Amino acid sequence: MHLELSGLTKSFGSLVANDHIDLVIEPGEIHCLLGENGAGKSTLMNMLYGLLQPDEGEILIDGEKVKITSPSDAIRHRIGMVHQHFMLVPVFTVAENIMLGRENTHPGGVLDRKKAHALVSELSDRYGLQVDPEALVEDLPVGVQQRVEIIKALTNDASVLILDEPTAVLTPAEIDELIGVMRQLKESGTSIVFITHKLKEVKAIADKITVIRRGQVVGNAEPSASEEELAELMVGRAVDLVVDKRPAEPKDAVLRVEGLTVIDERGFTAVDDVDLEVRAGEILAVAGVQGNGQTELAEALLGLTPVAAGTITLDGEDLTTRNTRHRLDAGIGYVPEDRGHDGFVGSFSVAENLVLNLFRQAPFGDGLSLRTDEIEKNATARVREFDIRTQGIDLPVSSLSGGNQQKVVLARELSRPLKLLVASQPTRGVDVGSIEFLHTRIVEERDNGTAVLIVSTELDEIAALADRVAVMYRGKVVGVVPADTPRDELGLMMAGASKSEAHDEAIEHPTTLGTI
Amino acid sequence: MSDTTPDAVPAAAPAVRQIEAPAERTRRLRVGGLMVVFALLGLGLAIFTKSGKATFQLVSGDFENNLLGLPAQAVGLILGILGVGAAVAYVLRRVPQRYSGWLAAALGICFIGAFLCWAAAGKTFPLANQFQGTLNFATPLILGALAGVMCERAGVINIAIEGQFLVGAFTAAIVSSTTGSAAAALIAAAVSGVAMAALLAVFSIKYLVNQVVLGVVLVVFATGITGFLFDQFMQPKADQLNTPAVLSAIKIPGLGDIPFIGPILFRQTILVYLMYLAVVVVTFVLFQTRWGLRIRAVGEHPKAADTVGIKVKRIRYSAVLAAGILAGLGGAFFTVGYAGSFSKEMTAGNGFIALAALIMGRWHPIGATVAALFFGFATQLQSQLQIINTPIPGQLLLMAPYLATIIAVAGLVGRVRAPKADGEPYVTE
Amino acid sequence: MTPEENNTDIPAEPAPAPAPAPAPATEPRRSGLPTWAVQGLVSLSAVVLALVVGAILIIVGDDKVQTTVGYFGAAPMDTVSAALSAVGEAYKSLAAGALGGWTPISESLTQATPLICGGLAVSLAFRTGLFNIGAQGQLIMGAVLAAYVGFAWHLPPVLHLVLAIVAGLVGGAIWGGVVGLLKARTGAHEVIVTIMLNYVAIYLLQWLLTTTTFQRPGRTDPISPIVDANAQFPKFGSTRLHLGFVLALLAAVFVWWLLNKSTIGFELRAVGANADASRTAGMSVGRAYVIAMVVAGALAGLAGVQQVLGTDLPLTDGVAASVGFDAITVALLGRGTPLGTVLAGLLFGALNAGGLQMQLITQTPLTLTTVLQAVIVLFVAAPALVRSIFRFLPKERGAGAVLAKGWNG
Amino acid sequence: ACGSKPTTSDNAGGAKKDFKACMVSDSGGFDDKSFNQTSYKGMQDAVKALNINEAKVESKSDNDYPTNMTAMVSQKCNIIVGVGFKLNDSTYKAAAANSGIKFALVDPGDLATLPKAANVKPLAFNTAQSSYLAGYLAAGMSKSGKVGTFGGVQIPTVTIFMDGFAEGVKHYNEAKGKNVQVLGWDASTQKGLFAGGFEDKAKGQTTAQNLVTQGADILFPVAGPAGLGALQAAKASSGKVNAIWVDTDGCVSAAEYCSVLLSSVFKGMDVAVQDVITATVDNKFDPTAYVGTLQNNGTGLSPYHEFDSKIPADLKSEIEQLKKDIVDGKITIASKAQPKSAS
Ligand SMILES: Nc1ncnc2c1ncn2[C@@H]1O[C@H](COP(=O)(O)OP(=O)(O)OP(=O)(O)O)[C@@H](O)[C@H]1O
Ligand SMILES: Nc1ncnc2c1ncn2[C@@H]1O[C@H](COP(=O)(O)OP(=O)(O)OP(=O)(O)O)[C@@H](O)[C@H]1O
Ligand SMILES: [Mg+2]
Ligand SMILES: [Mg+2]
Repeated sequence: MHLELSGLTKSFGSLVANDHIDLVIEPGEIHCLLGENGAGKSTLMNMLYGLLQPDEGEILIDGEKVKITSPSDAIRHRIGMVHQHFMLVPVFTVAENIMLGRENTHPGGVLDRKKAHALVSELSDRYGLQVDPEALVEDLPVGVQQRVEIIKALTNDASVLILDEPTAVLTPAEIDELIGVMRQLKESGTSIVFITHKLKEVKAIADKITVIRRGQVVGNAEPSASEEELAELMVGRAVDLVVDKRPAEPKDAVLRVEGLTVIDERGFTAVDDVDLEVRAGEILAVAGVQGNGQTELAEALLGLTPVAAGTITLDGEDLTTRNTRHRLDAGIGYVPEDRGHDGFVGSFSVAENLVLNLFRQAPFGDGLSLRTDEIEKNATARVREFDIRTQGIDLPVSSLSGGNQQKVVLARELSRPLKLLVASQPTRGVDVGSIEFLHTRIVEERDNGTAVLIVSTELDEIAALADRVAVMYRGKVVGVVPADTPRDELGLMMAGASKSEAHDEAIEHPTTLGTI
Repeated sequence: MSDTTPDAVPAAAPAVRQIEAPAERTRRLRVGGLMVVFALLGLGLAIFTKSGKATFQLVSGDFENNLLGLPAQAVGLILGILGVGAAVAYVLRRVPQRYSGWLAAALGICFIGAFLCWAAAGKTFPLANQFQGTLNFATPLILGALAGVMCERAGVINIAIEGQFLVGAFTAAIVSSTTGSAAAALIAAAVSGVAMAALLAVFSIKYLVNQVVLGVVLVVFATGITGFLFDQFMQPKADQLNTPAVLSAIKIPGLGDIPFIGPILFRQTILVYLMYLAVVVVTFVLFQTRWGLRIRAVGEHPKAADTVGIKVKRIRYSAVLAAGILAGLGGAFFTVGYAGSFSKEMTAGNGFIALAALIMGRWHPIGATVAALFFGFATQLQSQLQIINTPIPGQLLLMAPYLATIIAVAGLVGRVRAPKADGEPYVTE
Repeated sequence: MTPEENNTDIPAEPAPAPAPAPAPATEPRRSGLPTWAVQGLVSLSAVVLALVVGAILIIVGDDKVQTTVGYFGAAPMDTVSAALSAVGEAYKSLAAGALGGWTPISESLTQATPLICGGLAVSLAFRTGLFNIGAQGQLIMGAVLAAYVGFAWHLPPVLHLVLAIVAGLVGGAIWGGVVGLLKARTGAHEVIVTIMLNYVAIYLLQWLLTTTTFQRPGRTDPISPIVDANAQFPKFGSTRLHLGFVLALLAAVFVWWLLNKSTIGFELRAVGANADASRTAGMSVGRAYVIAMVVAGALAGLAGVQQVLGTDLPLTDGVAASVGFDAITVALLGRGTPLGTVLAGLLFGALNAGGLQMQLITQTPLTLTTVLQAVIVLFVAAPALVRSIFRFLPKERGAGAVLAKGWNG
Repeated sequence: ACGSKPTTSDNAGGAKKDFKACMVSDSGGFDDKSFNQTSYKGMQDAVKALNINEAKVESKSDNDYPTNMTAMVSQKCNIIVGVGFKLNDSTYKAAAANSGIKFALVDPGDLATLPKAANVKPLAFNTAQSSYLAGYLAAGMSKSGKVGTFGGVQIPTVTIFMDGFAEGVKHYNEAKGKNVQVLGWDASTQKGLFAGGFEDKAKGQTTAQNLVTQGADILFPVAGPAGLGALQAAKASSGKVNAIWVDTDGCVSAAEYCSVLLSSVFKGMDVAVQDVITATVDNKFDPTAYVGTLQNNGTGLSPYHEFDSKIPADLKSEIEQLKKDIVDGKITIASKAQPKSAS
């Protein structure tokens, strides 16, 4: 199927998210869309899929103008999409999620679950994507959920498949698996639009690359272009992909975690007997595929999740049973993984969010009432210092772009004296330019003698920041390795291999991405 | 799957549990503590039970035959001890986790048994009537709660059950009085319920009104409008407009003759049978049909439903309107279903109790039904106890069903989770 | 995207045309009016629409109109004039009863007094993410304790009044606090607990009124003595308006200060808007629930205090009337803000006072007032509908205060 | 749409007398199927009979009593009737301030404790006397040997009926050497069965049903609209259960249930109200408290209607005799809820 987008334009309020975008997708090609956060990639694809209505422009299929006003139109035109955010109903089983919208029924609208199961099994066999049709989606780790999403998109026999950042939550091995599926689809004539921030993946699979910046197509690139070239095209200036940092000068251990065990609400052991140590002046990165206990580890450190066993000490003080407020006051800074959920209060102003955990203390509060003037003064200073782009400090944070929201959280945490900084996915959803800045700030914090614990699923980020890397798998730390450990080895450890196994295996079976 | 990844088992697969999650432990101790208190209370009652026989009537109004005479104190003591056993077993985790719910249920039965032995020692307690009354109280609550389940599973909060009840009751009364037809009355009640539901649907789905606000307002509106129409039209011509014929009980051949439960369950009016049907149908529809799957999908994650081509708003409209039928019928119970003529505000807060049952039942049709039955049981028990003259003061007894609900919710049900998108309008750009 | 970002030069590519001015068709009309003015206009339009609905009901229910419709074909103008005069008479008396002079105005304010306090109780809970249906029960408990102190103790002026008020606040605070505590400790849903506690409170009151402690000496009726003169709110002139009204306004100021200017309020609002982020920021969500419900209970208790100390009512089982439930509507109309709640309370007070007069003069049932109140709130909550009727209304910028969206907070 | 305009004026009765009778309800409203409704009927009767003007105002809440009373005063009413003890305070206050206006108070509670006012006439009813007869009748008609009663809320205006009823049954037992039981009320401990309110008819019905399953075959509900549920329960029993209504003649106010009503304990509020209005119009207002008794026919048993032929003549004459004995003071009723006349 030949697909052409012509002059597509979409504005949100005064923001032009897509500005007269033209794009041609040839049959059987893998077309990569590159662009920084907020460039407008998802917006464009959402218009193609009928989730958003373009203000201007048209969509042509095989040369014919079509109107796609809802996803059902898109499905009818054999367009499939894997969305950036999971479009799965967490409380449904895999089979229910997959049959949703195209249910096979017995007479009277009664669901034919057998057929759904058969379909799931058939597809998962054909593409080698193993899933249990009876499992509840919310019980599955994100990698498997992503697999479900892909199967869901495949059931429609799409001629054009849109994959919007599907790899963000996958291990290198799982990414390999996905690349295999994409190749298989391409063979059978399906065209694929593939969105990712990971330049290595682009280079591995793309037939064609289109770069979008600030809602406009700024050019095409060949898969043979270097990562630096692609990054420059994305951001519009030369980007330093490597953070400039001096070697760490670690001092005494600040955080000591011993035998930490966390049982989650469903009774699963999320963190399993973990021992860790973070010293002043070093960055320890906790690597791992999402859902392997890193989130719970970070939350346990902050007292947000009760600890079932083990101890947490900060500078000699046993914090295991202290509440979150005490820990924050004791000098722990925290950047939560899901910032929209845990990091800020969307309806609160920028100024209020900048003192969300400081408002009680002088100078912002005098025990009873708030010092509004001090809160404003602080906000003005932080906004300037962290280059937070906002129309005003009294606007709600929800009106800021994702990257700027993240900066609000980081500005708050980094602007007070810390002994330990715990940051989960500190740069997720932040554009490359801001990443540079934030990374620099985190390294500065380290150099000031703060112990830093970074939780990240991004090997790039780990490579950029870490002094040491602890890899987590199924709640256990499978090994603590130096920062310069090869990607493939880390990837294997993230899938559960021990340090030595990973080392051997990586040499024997290099992955597509590891070799680029 | 590449051979480097050992298997496809979820990374967070249930590990063997050696350590109990702190939240789980807190819950076990809370529920267990409550159970121990009740177990001891039951035992205490048994100790202070008068000697003599407690007689339980197994057929309503039959004082000669079908009586079950039990030595009150002995039985009470046995039940009390069993109850203590159940509570202790729960606290000490002597049974596998998944059977612990049964322990709580067992304790509940033991406690109620011991309590009844204490209250009925030397007297006759109409056991059959206890269940009969439970059903009477619960019927409209179940219909209302099911209506709520339908709406809220689709993502539309329904606080307006009370209003739907009132309008249903009013319409049924007026139509039955003017046409004399029970069928017409029930249909009219259902239609009026749908009309109220349509207001709920249009304002919440189309005009994006905050659904909590909307529900409250619709109750006020229904109170006002039925009150106004009653004052201006119905009351002045009460002999023509407010003399509905009450549905008569229909015995189901065969089933109606089953001893004990037959007369309780199967000699009822069509409305009660419709209620049974509704429980089955709503459960079946929600969990086994295409429509139900879609309803639950739009209530949990409307955008996900949208991306697979489901018309979110259309499903929501259909669910809310269908729920209107149930709520309207629930309202009809108050007039043609049971008590006859209409009077102002006659639903007396039952719609809010239905709302509570819906939440207590965790938005599940069966759960809501059980919660409604629980409430009906408690209400009926207090009424019966007032008659057999227990030492408990009447006003305290009147409070009992409400206190029991609070204890059940705080002690056993705990934190509940509504459908994720419940109350959130779906907006597309 | 900020303008300066747009100016960063883009290498290797022709500079893109500047983004076209954003004027897509979907962009709603905006005016230069401030938000409060737009909201005011919408609210005013809602009132007008409600009056139209009410007029229809009046016309339909009017005897004369019904008679004249019988010969509509013969003399249609009779029907029209009957309809007009029915509506005119009714609304004239409504207006006169609400605003027609100092006495009616004082009556409106008196009616508004407990509604404002009850409304604040619901609003405050709302802002903390709690749906407080229990103002009724909290009000009853406040009235019980205030009345008890008022008639059973005999103390010097001022002191007696102060103690009676405090007792009422405590009564309400306990009844509300239980809800917060259960929610914080066990997760028991506040909607269930408040509904149930309303019933418990009314039965408790009924029982108390059968005890000699509460019954008026020598009487067997369920009615308490009137509180001592020392414990009564002073009245304004010869009207029924009493100091409680000033207290209600002070309570609104207090709630405003609490929510917007205090550290506790910051915490309450944060928890109400995003409990997870608040927990992450070191706040105790449970504590916030308890505090909010204690204060909300005390506010509802104050409404109860006004019932027994202000309008020299004895304690009866009808002391709460339906204030606790009307308070929910008032809070919702006031969008959960203190100022909005006061204004909504005043509007409802005026409608109540006017409604009584309308009933008296034109025999229009009081239930019409109920309908009017419901329709007003409905239209205010659906600005899109109001705007689709009154096309001239400008689009309002920014949403109002946050109200609880759903059961999950 | 068809038909022609009527030519007569609607003021067919000619000019009304320059007299205005007014009434304020309590929060139950004029449709409470109880004292508000009956009192209002009395006023309507007076208005019709005397060709005078009327005004009425319904109170929605306790808050409204003083307002409504004041509003009535400003309406230039000649007599204002307040219904229910909850209006006592506002009535006496208005009376003190407006000596030119006459007031009446229906069911004001204990007469002994009422203040004295030259322009207020309390209208009280000793329904214990008539309920005594009802109890005797019920006991005499019960086949099961059990009769049942329940109230809306435990207040004297309710329990006075239940007391009298229980005493009547007791008298029957003593006189006949029988053991008819009263379910739902124990006059000595003052404990019994209550529905918890007056609105919930379904609850009233289940409550009544509970009495029936305990064996009661005559019901005596004292619960306003909720009590109608008991009549429904009786009707549904197809003849096994019958009832006695209160306040008004049930065969008139709830005619659809006449077939199950042995009789009713009427409380002549309508007559009393009509009388006091008539007296005021005739300038014969007298502030002495009125107590409706069997003697002055202010309360009593309504006709037996459909049961007239089914009630044994003996029983009827015994009831007649009882009535005389009560009037003559040969029988005294113990109920503490009876209005104690002002000393
Ligand atoms: N519903 C919306 N309302 C307002 N603005 C929006 C909306 N959706 C997207 N935007 C804005 O439009 C711009 C483009 O967003 P889009 O999601 O298309 O970016 P993207 O290229 O997919 O970024 P990412 O790499 O983070 O996925 C962003 O600035 C975003 O803030
Ligand atoms: N309705 C909206 N109004 C204003 N801004 C919005 C709206 N919806 C989305 N946005 C903004 O658009 C940005 C992009 O939205 P989107 O949902 O695509 O997330 P994202 O940036 O891709 O985030 P992530 O990388 O975490 O997935 C968000 O950060 C948010 O600030
Ligand atoms: Mg995107
Ligand atoms: Mg993103």
